[in-house]
Amino acid sequence: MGLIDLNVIVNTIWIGLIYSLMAIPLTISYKVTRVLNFAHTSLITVGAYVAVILSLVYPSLFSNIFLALVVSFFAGSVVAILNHKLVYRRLMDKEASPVILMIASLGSWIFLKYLIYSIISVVSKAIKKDLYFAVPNFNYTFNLNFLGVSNPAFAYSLVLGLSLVAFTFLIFYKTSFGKAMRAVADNPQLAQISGISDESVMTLTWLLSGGLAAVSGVFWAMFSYASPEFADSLVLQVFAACVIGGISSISLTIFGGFIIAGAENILMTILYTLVGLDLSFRPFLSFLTLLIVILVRPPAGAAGGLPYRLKLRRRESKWTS
Amino acid sequence: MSVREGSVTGLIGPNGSGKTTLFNVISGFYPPDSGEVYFMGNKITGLNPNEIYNLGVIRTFQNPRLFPRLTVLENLLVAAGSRGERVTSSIAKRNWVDGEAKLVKKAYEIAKSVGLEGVERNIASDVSGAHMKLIETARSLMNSPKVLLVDEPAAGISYSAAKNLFNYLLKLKEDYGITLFIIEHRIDILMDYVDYVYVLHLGKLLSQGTPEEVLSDKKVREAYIGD
Amino acid sequence: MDIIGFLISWITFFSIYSILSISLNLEAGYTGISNFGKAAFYGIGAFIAAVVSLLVFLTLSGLSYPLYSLETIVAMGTLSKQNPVLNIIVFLFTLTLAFVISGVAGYLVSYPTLRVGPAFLGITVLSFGELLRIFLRNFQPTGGTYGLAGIPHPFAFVQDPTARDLAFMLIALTLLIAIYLFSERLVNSPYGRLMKSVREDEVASLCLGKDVPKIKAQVLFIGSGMAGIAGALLAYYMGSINPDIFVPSLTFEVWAMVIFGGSANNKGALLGAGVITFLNRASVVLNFMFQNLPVDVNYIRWMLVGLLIVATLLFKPEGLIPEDTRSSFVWSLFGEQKTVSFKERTEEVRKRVKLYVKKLISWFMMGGE
Amino acid sequence: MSTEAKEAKPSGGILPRLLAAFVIGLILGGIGVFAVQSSQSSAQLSALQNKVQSLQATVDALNTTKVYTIGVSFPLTGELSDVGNQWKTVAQMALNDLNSELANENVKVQFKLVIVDDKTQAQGALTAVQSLAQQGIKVVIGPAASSQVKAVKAYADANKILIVSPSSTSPTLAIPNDFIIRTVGSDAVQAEALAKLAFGQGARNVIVFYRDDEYGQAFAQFFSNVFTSLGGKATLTKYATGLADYASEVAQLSSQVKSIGADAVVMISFDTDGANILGHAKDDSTLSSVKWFSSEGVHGTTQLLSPEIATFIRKVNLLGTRPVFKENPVYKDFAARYKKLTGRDPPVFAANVYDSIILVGKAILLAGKYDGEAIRAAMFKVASNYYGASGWCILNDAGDRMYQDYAIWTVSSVNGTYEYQDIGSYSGGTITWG
Repeated sequence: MGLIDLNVIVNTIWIGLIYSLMAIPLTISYKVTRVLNFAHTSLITVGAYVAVILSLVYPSLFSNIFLALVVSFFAGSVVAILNHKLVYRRLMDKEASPVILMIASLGSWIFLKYLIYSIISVVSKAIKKDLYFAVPNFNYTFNLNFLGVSNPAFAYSLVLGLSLVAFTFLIFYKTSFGKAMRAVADNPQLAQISGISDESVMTLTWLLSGGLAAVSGVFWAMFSYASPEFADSLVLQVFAACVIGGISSISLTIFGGFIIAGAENILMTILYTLVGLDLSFRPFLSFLTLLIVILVRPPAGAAGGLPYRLKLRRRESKWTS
Repeated sequence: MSVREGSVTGLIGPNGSGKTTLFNVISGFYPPDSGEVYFMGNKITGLNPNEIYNLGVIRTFQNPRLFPRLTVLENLLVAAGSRGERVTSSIAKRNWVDGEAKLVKKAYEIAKSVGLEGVERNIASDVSGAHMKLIETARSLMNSPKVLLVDEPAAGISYSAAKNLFNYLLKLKEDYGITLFIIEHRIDILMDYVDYVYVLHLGKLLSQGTPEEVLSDKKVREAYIGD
Repeated sequence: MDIIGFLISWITFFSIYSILSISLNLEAGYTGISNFGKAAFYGIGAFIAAVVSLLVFLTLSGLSYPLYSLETIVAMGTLSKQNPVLNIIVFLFTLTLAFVISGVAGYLVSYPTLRVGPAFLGITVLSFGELLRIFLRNFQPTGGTYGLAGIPHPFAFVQDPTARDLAFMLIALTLLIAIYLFSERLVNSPYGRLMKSVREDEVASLCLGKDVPKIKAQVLFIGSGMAGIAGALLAYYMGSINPDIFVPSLTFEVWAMVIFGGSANNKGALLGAGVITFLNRASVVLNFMFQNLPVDVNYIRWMLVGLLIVATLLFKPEGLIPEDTRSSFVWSLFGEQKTVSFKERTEEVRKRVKLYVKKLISWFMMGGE
Repeated sequence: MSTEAKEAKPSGGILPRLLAAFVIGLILGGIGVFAVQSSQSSAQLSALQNKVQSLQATVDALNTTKVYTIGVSFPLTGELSDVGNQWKTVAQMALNDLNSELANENVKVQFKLVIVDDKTQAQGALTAVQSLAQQGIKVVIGPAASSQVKAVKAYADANKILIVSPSSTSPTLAIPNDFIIRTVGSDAVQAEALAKLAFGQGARNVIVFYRDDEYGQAFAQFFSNVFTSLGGKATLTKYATGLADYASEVAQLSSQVKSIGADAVVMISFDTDGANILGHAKDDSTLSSVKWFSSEGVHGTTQLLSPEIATFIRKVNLLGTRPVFKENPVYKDFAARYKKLTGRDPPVFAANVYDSIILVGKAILLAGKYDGEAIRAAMFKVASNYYGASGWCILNDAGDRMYQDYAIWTVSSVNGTYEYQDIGSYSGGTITWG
């Protein structure tokens, strides 16, 4: 393929995979708990930093990716569950509306963000290493040659990432916990009646989604680097991926992740080589894609109120007239 | 099928026979798969619900769609459509105060007569289910309708309450010449009031005629015993 | 410390943010339009003000520098002090222009409300804002990443800086009051009832003969227009703007203000804006009190802001001043507005204060032991 | 639970009222104070001030140590948080040096820093500077980005707060007699140096890959002007700032290098983005086969010393320019101490931050009184004969650094480990190696 460079394709796959991994937990937690969780970004950052710091401080032990992944998974889960128990649960008990929950998550996002800042400022003083821009110190024991591109980090991300996605699907569709989650997601009251404890399901959900978010952060650190801000500058793309998936279906969310990654890489390349569009328009393209997807084909659950959905065409003509 | 002006027409049929769907189609809620809807000679198929409403064809919902966080009174007033509902005129109070006062008085009267006395000031989500039904009906009367599509007004309210609700509806019909088109499960009550009845079954028109004819029709019996 | 200076700068920003939060409150709080693109309309207003005012001044004095160039900034330094009348006229003109153009933008953006449901409108409008921002970054005529500087302050001719800022503060405050009164009128009129009905159940509202899309479009027009005014004020106050001021996080801040203060309640919007802007500024005192801590005091500051939001919501899930449906004008018609006489109010407040003081004292006692 | 909420309701109403009362009180109080103050006639006021000053003088006479506070507005969070936090350390270093020096010469004056975070935002910078000024501070070091400096300019000029930015290089801020002093030279000269360097290294058809902000835009523009005048061909390609990663940009870059057959890439970046770009470029065969040149932005980041990137740098022989005076002992000493303290090389503009603080301190001493205008005047005097970590700090009449020599830096291996090295210098328009 003359037009599209191989690196572009690799980037698309790699970034798309990471976007999906970041977006899936957001979708899951929203589906089950109805919280549009802004603190999600903090979870991602926490995960990335736990892995990075451990691999820098105890290289003997945590230069092993799997160990680092496991630890940061649980770190993320703990933070998420604490956040749920201390904030969301109490608000839900007070019958707070979803928007209130969202703003609360905004609050805990701000808090966690600067907590992370404080922690890494202290740690980086202590270990005399720059943590504001840090790459994990993993040793990659195996490598695979993909499309003639051999990059161990990519190999690891691909294998581990895909297996994680599979693992999520397994949990979500094959285990009783997954069934319970979906039941609560579809209809909390009914689930309650049928004896599924709302609270335990939510806790487990946070455990899962918090952990996944954290792990996705580690993947990002492997791909690029960890900084206190990277998750914030990714959050809009991640939200976009979720929205394309209608914040309801996992597979569609993955699709959305790759769509966004594709827009940022492949579409960018095409426009750049054909039209000479400036590279600084890259974020522009991802949002443009999102808008087009939403407006042309409203994803499941995103469609408008009943009368509009039923009478789209005529309504538009009315509108333009 | 047609509804004569000034008549009280009943629409009965077992569950799932498409009564409410018919109302939805008439009130512009769903587009019809086939066929047309005419109102006073001109076609209203495919108009928007709000346009049809403003023509005077007003429907109520089987399970009430109130505005939960508004008061009962406000729920009624929204339906009335006062002058102050235009941005421009809403700013200057004098534009709408008098009209508003009238409407409030009217709202109180209607509330009183349908048996909502004393709850006008409550938040709509706090009142009982029976009251919600009544609000739903009362709301439809606020904007002096021409045709009233009433969807199970008596469901879930006491016999006596249902009785005088129907009496009131009839009185309205006499006073303002409203045409009534009523879905009702409680045929026992309904039959005393309607002067023409349609029976739907599985989306098909099963039978029609005066109450006596319909009740004596055995197809109807089968249908009802059938389910 | 300089109390007056603090108050002037704070009240100016308070006014700007309150205008934003009130406008968002009209959209989100009363009509249920989750507008996450506030920053965009804010930005449109700011850029309209900057571009138009600069263009007017340059063309009137027959200069034709690019708007962002050094020459322009230097030239504006002198030009802005020459003709008081011109300054004021341009200021007022651009304010109106900002209102109209941002409003129209809002009206057009209301198109997606037909296609996507409430849940997804937010991200749609947000991405619209981002598109606009990235475009402006790359659009050289309006400065691109250089942004625009040398925007003529309406009172540039006033010598004493304090007086100048005070004058500007008063203007901003006046606009805020006007906008506040306007929206109070709006939401307590039948139109306000209509907005609420759309928020509660847009389908039912439609079936009661209300043209829901039109209402939404109108509200977005008004709200965005207000945001535009706020943007223009910001541009004139800072004297320079660039696209990166108008990032989504700004929108989130305004949202926090509204919900924190209590949505569907203009007083709440005011309070929210007041508290959060006040915290952002006043908390700098901490930097003076605590030097070289192990953790940077700035981080602690921002953490406290986050904590406060969460804590307040836990303490009052419906915001500081919750919505009060019965305060609507209708009740006064039949003398049924549940107003307590001023005396009772004060009495009540006094009791509460007493109670709180008692609590506080006892709490300190506990702490002392 | 819900009942709880209901119970909470009545008691809840108080908080807003208290707050509202508080706010109103503040406003009224403020207005009152203002009224009182303005009501006094200026004569009385000045008389009072004179009295105060004389008293102050007597107080000074009783040799009590006088403490001046210097404000600092740094990006401790946000896009530039990485450098911001390192500058913080540098600032502390400078402060200690200044104070100890004063103590040795037993001058009864000490300085104190108040560092406020501006979140790398324009509005944040304005808030920070205003809050500092309202605490009676007349000199503020920072903010970092030109957009931020612009945001505070109007306020600073009006209220005579001296802004000393160590890193704002935008040409649109070279404004005479305003209250903004920039202790960093315009990039015009550095661009010239880089252009001559690139041309001298045999590059003829280069791609200028620059960050899309004022710094990058100006630098790239200057560079291409000089480079084309030298007879080379420069293609400008900008990338968006504030992204989390630049892999796709790098991919584009490599395809562009292929398509136009460029023989060199000139990277005008800051630190994190620059390091990230090199990190991805190292995996790209095309980009590994062309020459690389860089501005000062990425100099000092630890990532460039990591074996993978360092080998890449050696392979493409990346050469960069950075503002530093040749054979500058002060800088060497400073760099060594910084490395000892933090275990890494000083980041971009660290020397300028250091000198800014020393300069401001000396200027305040010279001015003798803590007043924006006086300090501004003194700054020019002090700077005119001060040779600091960043060399001669002489300011031109726009309040920007007038002279700047540049070093040519690269990363090379010194007995096993990789280190930054200056292998040449540029001064007076000519490059001298070694």
